[in-house]
Amino acid sequence: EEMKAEVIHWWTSGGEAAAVKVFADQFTKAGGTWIDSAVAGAANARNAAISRTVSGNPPTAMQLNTGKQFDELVEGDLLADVDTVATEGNWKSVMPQAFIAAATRKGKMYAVPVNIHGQNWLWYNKAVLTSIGAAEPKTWDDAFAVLDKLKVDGKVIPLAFSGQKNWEQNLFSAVLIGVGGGPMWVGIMGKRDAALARSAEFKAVAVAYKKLKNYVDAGAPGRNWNDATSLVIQGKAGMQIMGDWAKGEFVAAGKVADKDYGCTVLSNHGGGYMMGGDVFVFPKSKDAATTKAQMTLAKLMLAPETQIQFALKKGSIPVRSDVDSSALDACAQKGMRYVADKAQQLPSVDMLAAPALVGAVQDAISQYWNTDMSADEFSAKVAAVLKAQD
Amino acid sequence: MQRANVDIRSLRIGFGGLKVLDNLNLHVEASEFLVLLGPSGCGKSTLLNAIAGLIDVKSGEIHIGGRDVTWAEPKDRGIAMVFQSYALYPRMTVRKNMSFGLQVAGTPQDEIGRRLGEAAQMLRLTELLDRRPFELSGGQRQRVAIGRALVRHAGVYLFDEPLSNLDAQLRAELRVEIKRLHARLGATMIYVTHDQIEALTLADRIAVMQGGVIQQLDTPKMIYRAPVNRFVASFVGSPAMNFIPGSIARDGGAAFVAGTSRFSLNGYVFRGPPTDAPAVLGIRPEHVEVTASDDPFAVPARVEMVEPMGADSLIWCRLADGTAFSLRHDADAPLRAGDTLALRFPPETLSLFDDKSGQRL
Amino acid sequence: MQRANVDIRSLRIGFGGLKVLDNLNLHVEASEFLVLLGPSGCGKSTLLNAIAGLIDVKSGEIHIGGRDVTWAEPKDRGIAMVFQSYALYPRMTVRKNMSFGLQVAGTPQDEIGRRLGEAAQMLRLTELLDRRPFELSGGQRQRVAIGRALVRHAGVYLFDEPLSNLDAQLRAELRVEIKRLHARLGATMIYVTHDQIEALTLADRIAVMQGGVIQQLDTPKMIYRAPVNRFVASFVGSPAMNFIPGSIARDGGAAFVAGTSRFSLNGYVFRGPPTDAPAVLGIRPEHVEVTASDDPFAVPARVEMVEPMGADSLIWCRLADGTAFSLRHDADAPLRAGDTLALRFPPETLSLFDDKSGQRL
Amino acid sequence: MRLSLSSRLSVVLALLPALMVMIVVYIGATGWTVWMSLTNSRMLPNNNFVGLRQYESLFGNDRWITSVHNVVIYGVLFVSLALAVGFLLAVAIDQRVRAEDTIRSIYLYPYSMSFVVTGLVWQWLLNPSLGIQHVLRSWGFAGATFDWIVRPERAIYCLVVAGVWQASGLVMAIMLAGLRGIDDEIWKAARIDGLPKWRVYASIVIPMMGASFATAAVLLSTAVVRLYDLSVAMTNGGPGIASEVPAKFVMDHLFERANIGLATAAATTMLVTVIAVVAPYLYWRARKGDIR
Amino acid sequence: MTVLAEPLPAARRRRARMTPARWGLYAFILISALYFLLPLYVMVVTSLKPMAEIRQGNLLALPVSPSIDAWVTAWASACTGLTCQGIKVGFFNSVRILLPSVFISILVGSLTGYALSLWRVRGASILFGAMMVVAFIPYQLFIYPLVRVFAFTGLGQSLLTIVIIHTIFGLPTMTLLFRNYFTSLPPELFKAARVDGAGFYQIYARIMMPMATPMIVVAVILQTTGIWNDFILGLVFAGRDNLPMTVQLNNIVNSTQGERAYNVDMAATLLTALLPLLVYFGSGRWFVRGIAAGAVKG
Ligand SMILES: Nc1ncnc2c1ncn2[C@@H]1O[C@H](COP(=O)(O)OP(=O)(O)OP(=O)(O)O)[C@@H](O)[C@H]1O
Ligand SMILES: Nc1ncnc2c1ncn2[C@@H]1O[C@H](COP(=O)(O)OP(=O)(O)OP(=O)(O)O)[C@@H](O)[C@H]1O
Ligand SMILES: [Mg+2]
Ligand SMILES: [Mg+2]
Repeated sequence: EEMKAEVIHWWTSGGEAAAVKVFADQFTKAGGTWIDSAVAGAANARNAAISRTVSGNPPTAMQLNTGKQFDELVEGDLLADVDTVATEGNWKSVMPQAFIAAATRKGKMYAVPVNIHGQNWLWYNKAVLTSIGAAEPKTWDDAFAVLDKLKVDGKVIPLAFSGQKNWEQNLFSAVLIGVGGGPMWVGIMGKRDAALARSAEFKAVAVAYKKLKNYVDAGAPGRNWNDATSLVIQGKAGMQIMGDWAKGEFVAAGKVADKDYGCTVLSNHGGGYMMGGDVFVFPKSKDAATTKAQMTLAKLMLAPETQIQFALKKGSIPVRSDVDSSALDACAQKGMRYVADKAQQLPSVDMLAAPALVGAVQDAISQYWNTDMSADEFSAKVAAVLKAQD
Repeated sequence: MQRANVDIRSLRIGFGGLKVLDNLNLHVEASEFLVLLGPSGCGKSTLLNAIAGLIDVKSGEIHIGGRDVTWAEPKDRGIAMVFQSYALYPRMTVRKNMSFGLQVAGTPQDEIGRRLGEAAQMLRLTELLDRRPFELSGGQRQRVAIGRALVRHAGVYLFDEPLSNLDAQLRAELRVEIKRLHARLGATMIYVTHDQIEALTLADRIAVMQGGVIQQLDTPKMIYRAPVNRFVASFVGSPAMNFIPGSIARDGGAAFVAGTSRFSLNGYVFRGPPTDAPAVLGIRPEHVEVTASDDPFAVPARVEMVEPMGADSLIWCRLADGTAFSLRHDADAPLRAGDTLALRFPPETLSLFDDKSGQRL
Repeated sequence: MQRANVDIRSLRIGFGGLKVLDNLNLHVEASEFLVLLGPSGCGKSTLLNAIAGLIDVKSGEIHIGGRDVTWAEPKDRGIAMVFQSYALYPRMTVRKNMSFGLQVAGTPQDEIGRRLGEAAQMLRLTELLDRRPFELSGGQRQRVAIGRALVRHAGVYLFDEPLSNLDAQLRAELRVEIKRLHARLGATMIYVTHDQIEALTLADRIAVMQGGVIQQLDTPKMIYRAPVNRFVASFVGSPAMNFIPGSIARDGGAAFVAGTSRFSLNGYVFRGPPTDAPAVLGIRPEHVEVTASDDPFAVPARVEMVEPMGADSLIWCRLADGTAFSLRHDADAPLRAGDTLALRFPPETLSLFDDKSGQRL
Repeated sequence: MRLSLSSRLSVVLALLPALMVMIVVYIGATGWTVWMSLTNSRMLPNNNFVGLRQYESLFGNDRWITSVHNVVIYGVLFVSLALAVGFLLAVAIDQRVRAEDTIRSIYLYPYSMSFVVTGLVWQWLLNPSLGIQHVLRSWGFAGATFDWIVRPERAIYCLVVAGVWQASGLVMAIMLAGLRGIDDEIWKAARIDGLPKWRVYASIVIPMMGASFATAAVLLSTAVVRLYDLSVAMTNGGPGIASEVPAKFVMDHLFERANIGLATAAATTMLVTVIAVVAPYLYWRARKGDIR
Repeated sequence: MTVLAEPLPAARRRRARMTPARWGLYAFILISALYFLLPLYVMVVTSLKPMAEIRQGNLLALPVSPSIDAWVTAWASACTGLTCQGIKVGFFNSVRILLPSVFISILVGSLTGYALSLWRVRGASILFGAMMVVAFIPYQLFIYPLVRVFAFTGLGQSLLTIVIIHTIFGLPTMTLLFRNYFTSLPPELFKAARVDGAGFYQIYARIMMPMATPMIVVAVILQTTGIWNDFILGLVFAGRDNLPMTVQLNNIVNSTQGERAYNVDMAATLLTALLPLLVYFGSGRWFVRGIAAGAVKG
């Protein structure tokens, strides 16, 4: 019988689509038919996929963010597990622990993590930094010094920023990890430690975060992230904190890593690489052919060759540590090195918290960033949010 | 079902809290032409709509041709209706407008054609059959509306002010046409109007209504000559009847005294024994006679204004005591404002009304 | 600016390609009551609007009170105007409707109050001053519209079919009121109507229009009695004039021959020397006389239908050769369809028209 | 009007779809919504009754409070401005201008475009470093400042600018129809009275156009309550939560934030508010005999 | 009484071609037209610029090297996921959804409006009032329960489902429009048809609907814009074989990560709006007339 896989995902832009094509091609090679259902916008795609799943007409596979998003699907017994395939492929030994945890429910793996996105990268325009005689910053303190210099210099926007809620949150996460450190990150977002949110250390993080607003231009609110990246590319801005998908814009503009632009992760505590990514889950089906297609998909998505091809196109890094990374660019290789280091591995916010909490914290951060709310008020607010979400 | 009579028994109709008709009884003979006449809002259309089955009655019965149709659908009552606003179907040709009802009823094509041809010819519509309503003048539209009713071969035709949207000349023309139609078809017709000329020229009998009550149901002549109350007297006739307040005096032959003027009532047919009481005298402008000034019953009056109306003129006068009234006179008479006339009020043409109740004396 | 005359010289008006008025001349005397009478679409409103300054003229001049106002703003022409649809400002009280124009013009409050009081009293509107238009009956609305014109103290009042939306009774009432107003104010009035009763009763002179051309400008009496052409003859008068085609025969005294009937023309005033030519004879229903059957000039006719109209009846007859016509007769005459009458057509009341041109002979 | 059995059957048959939709969809779905708002449903609906806890957290939620606040500001400004602009446009077009059809279509076209992208364009135009302010400064007006979209206390007004842009064409069409319905003789009477044009509009025409204003206001009001894509496309609720609106609150929590309980609580609150406003209006109209 | 002392300037032409007021009027029209056209202008120029030019950030500047590549890409080759065929793929889906949805929603709405306005049925005012309320509710709220309802009925996601969905959500507005329109007709027409013996559906189909043309035009315009621009309902209910054009548009425009080609976005948007725009420009005159006919009488 013919193997068909209808896959709902939100990878619709050129680079993303090319990456999906890697999966599709592999699946075709394996004798299946890939039916592509791309819907832009994670919320839209999830909405469509989940609607179909609950109405009994599910896709073969659907994309989700690595994290808590499929908790209820598993509870509702709507997903097929991929434990058998995982065991066969010995995934647990080649994947970062956080990712295995994020895909496992009730002791079984229910999702296939397919990539790792580093979300707290600092991108900077080498020419601009050179022009003021600054070197690549390593810590947030370095970074503030560079930003100050850029500001005094006055020729460019020190920090390119896209003032949308999720990027405000992303920047905050980067500061929280970089200034507050990994344990605080996990404590706040993962363990929902309200007391920690009221601590002086957390308030220091908040102050640092808010300080960044001094280096941002007036046009930032509402700006798309890629327009902010574009400012860095054109030398209109010095640097930007953004996930590694920003690389796509540099590449599209013909820029070369380590030559035209640099990338690094800032930390005052010697490291902390915030890893997010995407998973595919497989709605339960009574149809044997479908199940077969699902397992085939799961298997080939994690095949080393697929992984490296996919990462190349997507700009992410492979979820397996045992692949040959030589084809990847300098920044990606840097990422691979971070991932290889257990001490550096930090889960992204989606992996730590359920969407409702992520959203509530996001609102608080956004309010803090955009109003004259004090750090004290902010920490109280975050504490309250953490407490309310159980 | 031709020549059906219409019988309305204790009809009650209201809208919400408003009572429009209250215990109305009316019998219309088969082949009769009955006109419902009355001021705006008196319930004429309501009554007609009730007969047609277009509004719900509260209580009472409606019989048409002997059948109780109080709760029958409009189409099952053997009636046809013509509306004031024509109510032609705007998107259909004249032909379609007229044949629609028959088609709906499943009448065979050749029968439809026959009736259509007949009606079209009768109403001189043959040329217009393929036009649409907006391509017709007002008079033509109304003829089509009548035609649409005609083809139904109904026993009772209901007309709701069919002519009041037309100008004077057309109105006169179509009036004649309707009258001819009635003579020819011999169907029962109930015709609503508030134009008394129409009522007087068309009706076998007129029902004058006010406030949902039939005030007088009688032949046009009686309605015109012997109105039963002041309302009927004032509503019917144009130019309107003159009213002169005063009182009846029975000293030396009945007479009517208004201020210093005195009118003989010799020859007036009282309905009951007359009493010396305040009353109102009514006389139509055309009944006032100009007489020689030495006539013993003459009353002097001064001309105030002359309104020539073509065939004759309307003369506005005042009596010595200031009472104003009008009289109709030959257009050729060389009368001018300021002239003084001697007038006679022929007693047989007068109407006398009780001052309070307004009932005819 | 009272008692202004109006002088219209070679007026040309068109809409796009359509010529509505072409080289029209008209002189209206100060204090005159001129009625523009004509069928729908003949350009009456266009002319009135041009006088008011509401539409642009193509060429020609308009003088009011001796001043050339061809290009003056409406408000500066010393005119006031009353419209068919009343055109009251719907959300304003009667008081506001009447005073708004004066207020905007900056007239002092006490002067406004004075004029308002005067007009309201004249039109019996005092009670209604605080009502809004929708709370008024049609007749009251039209009185307010007249009031709004009155307070302007204009020299010329223009009326565009002010009464045609009203029912017969109200129409008669307001007609009298306007006539009185004219007598009292002595202002010039130009009044558009297509109702000939109004025209005849109100006008000092009537201008009968057709197709943008004034056909006859004369006193009501002359228009009624001696129409200059068939159009005027047929348009004025209701019930309409009868037309009998035939020819003039001058063998043994002028006479009119129609089929087998022969009417004497002794006493008819010809405009030019008569010729033996096809012609049309016109006679108004009220001029046909019923006479003894041995009258040498009597023509026999058969009664076809009797229309009682209250004061009198309209009798529809046919001559022996089938020509149909109507006559007006006393309502009391005991005539019935089928009766035969002997009729006389008094020559002095006749009108004769050329068969082709329709001009009076 | 007495109806025969077959007529009555026909009426019922014709109203059946509406009735079904009403009962199954609207009443059913509304009931479901209200029930969900009493549970702690997250991504998938569940039946864990939690009483009014969702409402408690709703009214303790800054973003919701801001949303409600915003929709009131937006509603008042948007409805009144769209009415005013639409009316003025209609008046302008009504002056027998040339190329009337073209101009009318220019005013109307925004209504045909979804905000998915026009929102982005507005965002650019209003952005100080990209749009109008930038252009003005590059033309030499150094002091020109138009940065409302990046100022939290002003951002909501930017939504009004774009909302008015989209809707006033529709209002114009409605108003134009109303204006064309005004009797020519009223205009003539006013000219004879010597009234200046603005005065005629102000004192006579506007009071006469109650019906047109009402129609437009109803349509605009429904758009206010449903306001969603404009906020998403232009500011995505920002800066911060400065331009959040209730419908977006519902949507975000329904899908992206997988918090059905809270979303339905917000929706229920909206529904109750709408009923509280619309029902008396309907009742009043019914009393006037307008609705039979 | 007004006596004009000074003679009037007799030769002054009253309505000279351009008075100051007229200038003001045209200025107002021009400025407002600019306000309305500005976004369109930005979209058009942006769609004609290469990305490099767009990155310069000169919104209003005319393209230095204009090209229609973006349009071609948007129409024929922009990728939305794996299918790189531009938005043209969805075009026919949209048309397939649009036609029956517009037709059926107007049919049901007009029938409901007709029944509610001319036939006095008990509870009509309640039904109508409820619909008025519903017109205010954000329809997104109904998505989830409706998904369940359609799953239950076995219709799932299909063309039929999306047509029904559009009919459901169009019902309140359509009913409102047609009810108000039919109420405004002279009641005699209905009475005449009743006397003629026409039944419920005969009166509807042969008398009322032919008369409602202006209203139908308005309804068509409103529904066409609404349904054509719909995205979320199509996505959830249409089924993957029937996804409307707006899904592709959204895919092109709303990519979360990865580069964004604004010129293609703009071209795609303009292409998508083409059909409703045509409907508007083609029927502007009718639109005004129809709206007037359906106005709520206050
Ligand atoms: N549908 C209705 N709802 C409420 N009241 C009504 C309705 N129809 C008529 N009426 C009232 O009933 C009374 C009688 O109305 P009807 O239409 O019968 O008057 P009419 O004699 O025909 O008047 P007209 O000469 O103006 O046509 C009036 O007071 C009117 O306001
Ligand atoms: N604004 C206009 N545009 C084009 N044609 C017009 C306009 N106004 C009037 N007309 C035409 O000019 C002619 C004269 O119209 P006018 O209104 O003066 O007639 P009228 O004599 O007043 O008729 P009625 O008795 O019907 O009022 C008609 O044929 C009419 O169609
Ligand atoms: Mg009536
Ligand atoms: Mg006219």
